Amino acid sequence: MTHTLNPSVETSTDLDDLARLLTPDGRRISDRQLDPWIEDLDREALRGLYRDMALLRRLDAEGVALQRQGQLGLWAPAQGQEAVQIGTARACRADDFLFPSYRELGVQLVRGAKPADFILAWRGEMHSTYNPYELNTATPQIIIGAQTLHAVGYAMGVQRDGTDQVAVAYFGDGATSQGDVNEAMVFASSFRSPVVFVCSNNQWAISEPVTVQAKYPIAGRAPGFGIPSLRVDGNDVLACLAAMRWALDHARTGKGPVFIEAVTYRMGPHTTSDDPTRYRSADEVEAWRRKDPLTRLEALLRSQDAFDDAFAADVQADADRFTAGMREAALTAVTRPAIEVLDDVYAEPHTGLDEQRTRFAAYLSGFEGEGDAS
Amino acid sequence: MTHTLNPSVETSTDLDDLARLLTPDGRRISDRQLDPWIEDLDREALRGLYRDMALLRRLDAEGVALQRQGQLGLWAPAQGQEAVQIGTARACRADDFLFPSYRELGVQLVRGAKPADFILAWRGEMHSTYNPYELNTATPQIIIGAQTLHAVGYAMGVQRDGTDQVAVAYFGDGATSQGDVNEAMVFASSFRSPVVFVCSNNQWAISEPVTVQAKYPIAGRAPGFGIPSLRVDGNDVLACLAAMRWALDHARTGKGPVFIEAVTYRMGPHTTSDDPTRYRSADEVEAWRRKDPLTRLEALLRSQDAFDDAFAADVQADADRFTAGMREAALTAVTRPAIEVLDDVYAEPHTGLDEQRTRFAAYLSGFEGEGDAS
Amino acid sequence: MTQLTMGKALGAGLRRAMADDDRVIVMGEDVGKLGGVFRITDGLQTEFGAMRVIDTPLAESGIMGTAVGLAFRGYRPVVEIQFDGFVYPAFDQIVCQVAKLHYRTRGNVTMPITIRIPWAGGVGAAEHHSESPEAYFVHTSGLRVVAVSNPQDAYVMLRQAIACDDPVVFFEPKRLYHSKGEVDLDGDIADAAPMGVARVVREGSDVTLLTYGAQVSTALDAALAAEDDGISIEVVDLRSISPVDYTTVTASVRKTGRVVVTHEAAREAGVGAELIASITEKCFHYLESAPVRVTGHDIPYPPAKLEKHHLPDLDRILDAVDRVLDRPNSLSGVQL
Amino acid sequence: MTQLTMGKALGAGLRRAMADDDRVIVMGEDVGKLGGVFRITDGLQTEFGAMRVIDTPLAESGIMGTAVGLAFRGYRPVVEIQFDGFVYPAFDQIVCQVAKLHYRTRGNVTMPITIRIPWAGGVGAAEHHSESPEAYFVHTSGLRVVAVSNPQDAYVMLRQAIACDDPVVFFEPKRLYHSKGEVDLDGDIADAAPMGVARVVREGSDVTLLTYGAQVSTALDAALAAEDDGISIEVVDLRSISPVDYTTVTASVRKTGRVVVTHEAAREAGVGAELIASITEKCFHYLESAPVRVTGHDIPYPPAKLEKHHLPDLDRILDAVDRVLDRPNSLSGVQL
Ligand SMILES: Cc1ncc(C[n+]2csc(CCOP(=O)(O)OP(=O)(O)O)c2C)c(N)n1
Ligand SMILES: Cc1ncc(C[n+]2csc(CCOP(=O)(O)OP(=O)(O)O)c2C)c(N)n1
Ligand SMILES: [Mg+2]
Ligand SMILES: [Mg+2]
Repeated sequence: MTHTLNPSVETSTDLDDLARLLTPDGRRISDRQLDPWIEDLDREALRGLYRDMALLRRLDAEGVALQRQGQLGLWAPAQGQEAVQIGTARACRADDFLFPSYRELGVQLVRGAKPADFILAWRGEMHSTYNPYELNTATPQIIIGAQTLHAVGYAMGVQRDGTDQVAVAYFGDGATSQGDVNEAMVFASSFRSPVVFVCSNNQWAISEPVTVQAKYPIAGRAPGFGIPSLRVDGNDVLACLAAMRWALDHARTGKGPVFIEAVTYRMGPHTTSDDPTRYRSADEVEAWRRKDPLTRLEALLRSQDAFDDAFAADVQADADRFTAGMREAALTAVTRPAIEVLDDVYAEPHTGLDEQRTRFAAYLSGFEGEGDAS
Repeated sequence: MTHTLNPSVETSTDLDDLARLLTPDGRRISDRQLDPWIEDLDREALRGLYRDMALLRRLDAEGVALQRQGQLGLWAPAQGQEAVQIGTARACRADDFLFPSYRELGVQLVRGAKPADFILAWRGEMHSTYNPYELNTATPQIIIGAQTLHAVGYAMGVQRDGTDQVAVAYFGDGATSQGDVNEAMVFASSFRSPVVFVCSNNQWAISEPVTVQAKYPIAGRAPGFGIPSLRVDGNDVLACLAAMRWALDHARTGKGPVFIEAVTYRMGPHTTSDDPTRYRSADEVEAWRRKDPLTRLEALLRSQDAFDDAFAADVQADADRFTAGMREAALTAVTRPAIEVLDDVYAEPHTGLDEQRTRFAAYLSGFEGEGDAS
Repeated sequence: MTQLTMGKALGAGLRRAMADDDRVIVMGEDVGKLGGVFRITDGLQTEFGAMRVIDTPLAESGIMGTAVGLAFRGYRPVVEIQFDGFVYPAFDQIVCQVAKLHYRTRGNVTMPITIRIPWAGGVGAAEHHSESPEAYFVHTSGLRVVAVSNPQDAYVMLRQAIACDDPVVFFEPKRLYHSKGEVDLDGDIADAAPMGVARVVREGSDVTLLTYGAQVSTALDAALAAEDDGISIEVVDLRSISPVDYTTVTASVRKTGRVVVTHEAAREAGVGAELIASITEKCFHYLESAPVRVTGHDIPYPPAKLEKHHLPDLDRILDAVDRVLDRPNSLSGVQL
Repeated sequence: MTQLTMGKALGAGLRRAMADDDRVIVMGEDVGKLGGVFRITDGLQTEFGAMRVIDTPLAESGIMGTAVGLAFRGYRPVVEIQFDGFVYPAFDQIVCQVAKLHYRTRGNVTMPITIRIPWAGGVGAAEHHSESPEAYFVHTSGLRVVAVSNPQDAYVMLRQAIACDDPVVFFEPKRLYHSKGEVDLDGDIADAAPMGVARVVREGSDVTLLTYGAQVSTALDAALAAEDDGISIEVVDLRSISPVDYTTVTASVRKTGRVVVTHEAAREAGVGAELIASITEKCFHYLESAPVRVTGHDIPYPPAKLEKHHLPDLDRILDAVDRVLDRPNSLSGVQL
């Protein structure tokens, strides 16, 4: 950066200026910088990525279906974003700590979330399901952008421990407007903390196109904070994996934070409550369907004779098992007893809440036998 | 911005990479881009700039003295920052609206603040003195960064009015870390609003060097938000004036926001409560003293035979008058009666506060004659 | 009179306010093309254009801070916070700027900003979508705080809030957006009851039941149920929760001598605490028993499936009514 | 016992906590080389290094949000907010994250964060430097809130707060930073009174005077002055304002039957409202008169020269004491 009166600021997001390894029609192309990071990927590894993405797509569809059937209160579909979620999460080490947002179903899946984990929170049985320390993954964040600071703080902790984990902050294009996300970049840069920012730019924040948030490529913001950034085809699982491996390595080896903008598309509604026909055209959605992350990897696998009916059937069987588990979890869910609304507010005894518990228990006992209030 | 694995991110602020028209020893140098903006500046205009800066330095010293004498609760000295404050404010039109921070004494001065205006707020008589609409200048902001959003909102209002005023947001280097300042850039960029951001990077936020906030030139952050930026020698009043004229013109003609980083130095303590010897060296301060904004303009004027004893005496007399006014304002200040603490909370009648007023008046009436509680 | 849902009544109020005064600007996330996630602003952008109905970047402090700037410039911004739980990033701008600027500038700068907040629970939502943050604003000097409970009030009070030269935090119970009622679309807001006035929505003589927002209908249900037991409950819809109309409130309490306050928000230092403290002070000698609060527990808002145990319902209100009447109730015999 | 100012006692408490547990991290603006604008952290960075005493960028949400992340990683951050009025940018992280994470994760993630806030007025400061925001946090379920009134409590309660697995908002009255007192530097925090316990700082029989923070000494002055009039005031230093130790409070009220609450914060929905509502509920039949609040007015904090008219002082407290004793007072004969 030098002083200038006429900085060359782009005023539109050029969607084709992306790091890419797999074209929309499934050709593997070369990228001098990304190639080395996926040299080890063999057939099985590629099939594994496909399997994850296919499973994610299925579980996502199942979530939508269960919501429609009244089993869930809400669902935030991930359809279209399988490559960035699976690619980046697969690049992480088990002991890296990930801070996803509500839409990163694929991240949770890769980290080991079980069928019930996808059900019980959206069903409204509990705010979070898995223990964050078991999956090294935080409860998906709903307050837009808040988790980016948590990731930086976690990374500051890693620095203090003198170990080499990396923290990962996931968020959307809309989130980049939040103060918190910008403050996270400031802190990460100032402390050179081992954190990777993964922005899934899916073109929309509910009904607002990304141009409301940014009149320029989002990846262009990070360098101004002293953070190297990369704009990657977010529907290309190979590029996402490679970029993330590079980013993690950068962070892990003490070179500081990295910012990845994955350019992708939210194929579905914002959530099951949303009606995207009110604000975007079918043509736009169609155009993105042609860049689908699954079909392009399938094409690559087919070109390598690595995709046959047996594999397809096997993937399908996996997905059937998983979604059956989700349905099962929904149908067998038991809502916790009333008194438990008061649990876990504090880690230590609390006279105020203890008194409320006594009162509420007394109140509830009046309904005993009625089976209604508990 | 394109995708890259190795962005060239500078990791230190190169203090010499600045737009400049006047060297520290007072030589007028040429800058192809800035020169046109001060072509009209004649001897008298230059002397006017000097007069303003000298007056500011004197009133600032007077403020410190009055604080030491117990007349003021606090003072936030502007010493060292005269060029950016006077240069940028002088560039503004009377109907532009300025949003300064607590340290922009020079901005208030240029906008027409009277001696008493510098006294009554720091003395604790009132939170603000002048009517913002009379000076088209907001009450100096204390909450770091908050005013940047006000400036953007004001500029959005100008857009809606279809007129050509510009809003100006003043803030410091420390403020750039605040979420609000970043959100202000997002909004300004998205709405292409006529606002100029003026960051006085005086190297310190209380005891924290600018490197805690930014590991790279601050001006480098704005382009990432789609906002052209300029890094200017903040101790060079000509460069500040020229840059600001350019920026205002850019904003005024519908080309959107501009960001100016003025590289300067806080010569004094953060406030009169601060002891900078705890965190910075005398050498550093000395080095900056050699870049003083007043001496360099004086040298230029002398080289043009535009600075003589008569002029110096005249400036001095001006300053004497002004500072006498300040002392007078301090010594004659009358604290408002107790009941007025309840004034102006609401613009319309308020039953709750009206009741409190009745009670408080009844209470105060018990002291009548004692002369203590009012 | 026209039959409208509360959501439509709010939209009509906005439309009317925008038509009456071209300094009125609507701004927030998704308020434009989408018409807001609750469709309250539906059609406004088409009608008034994108300069007056602004889809903002996703940043609540940014929304509030630019609204302050617009107010500086003479506009009257109506800000939509998408859900109750998303108002906190704007808290600094609300508390330090919106609430203080008139005082700071000794009346030179007014802040006629209306902050609309889809509000409270009972809609089976995810975390952060069912909060009742009103006490934070009630405690903040310089703000006015109102909560609506029916379409007619929604239509009139929203227009009154927008017309008010002070900042108003305007709470809209999400769970009532689809509930219908008669609305007089033609009335003048100056002829209607001012937004600061409470309304006795049901007269009674034994107990005063104070509430606001969606709890008003729960309170009415409770009053109806109590009638069967021969208990006469007076239900007061506060409408304005800062300032509170103590003329109406104390008149009722002096008549009944017994008070129950109910709200969804947590109990500790909530609006109920203020009501009881003020009532105790103003009506001490009229009180025949200790006023009782029926509120949300002092917990973060629970998961949707458990919210019914958090929200005051008819049974909990009646239990409290028994308490203020010194009748057997759930706490009879409980040592605290 | 050592004679220390409250400021030094807080510093000693921090030093001790850091020495005892290397997961304790101090962070905030200017806490390093400068030792904080009040010098509370003076010397800590020299002693424990820049990895444990962190000068952060100037962004309160950033400070709080990274503290959450550090807590996720097992650290115990002690965050300094430079002045009371600068806590609001961090409000979202405090309310939605710090306060809720333990509940959200059903106890899997603890948030042992101590939020130190130099607090309240009476020091002649500029706008935003004299605020009393405690009610916001008291109303926020999931937080604990304490306020100290003397060096010994400062030393012990700060260590207890840091040792507590829950988030604690820790209020330090700025105006007492230089006041001295005896401190036992060697005691074990487990042996001291827990931070949740209130303390009767002066026994009395006619009126219970409840307060916390710097107002404790004003309250004691009032008690002394009242003594001359033959009025015996019991002064209770609440120490913890959430939760409140109602065992101690109700014992006192049941004895005296009359209550005055005093705090600097605005009155509406403040801590005093909660105290009076709870006391009324718990001690109704013991109360001989309406409890009275002596608080800051419901105004933004006024300019320094006027703050003495805002802050409860001896005269205003005594006036309230007269009221609860039904003696002539400023409101005698005033119709409200
Ligand atoms: C602080 C806050 N404000 C508003 C919302 C409401 N909201 C939920 S998702 C969303 C859009 C987010 O867009 P983006 O960051 O692009 O993520 P995406 O949904 O596209 O994955 C909004 C406005 C929220 N959850 N949190
Ligand atoms: C929100 C907020 N946080 C903290 C402060 C305390 N504070 C006052 S000035 C200051 C440093 C500001 O530094 P900078 O922005 O560089 O401006 P300068 O003082 O150098 O002009 C701080 C931390 C504040 N006023 N507001
Ligand atoms: Mg998006
Ligand atoms: Mg500075």
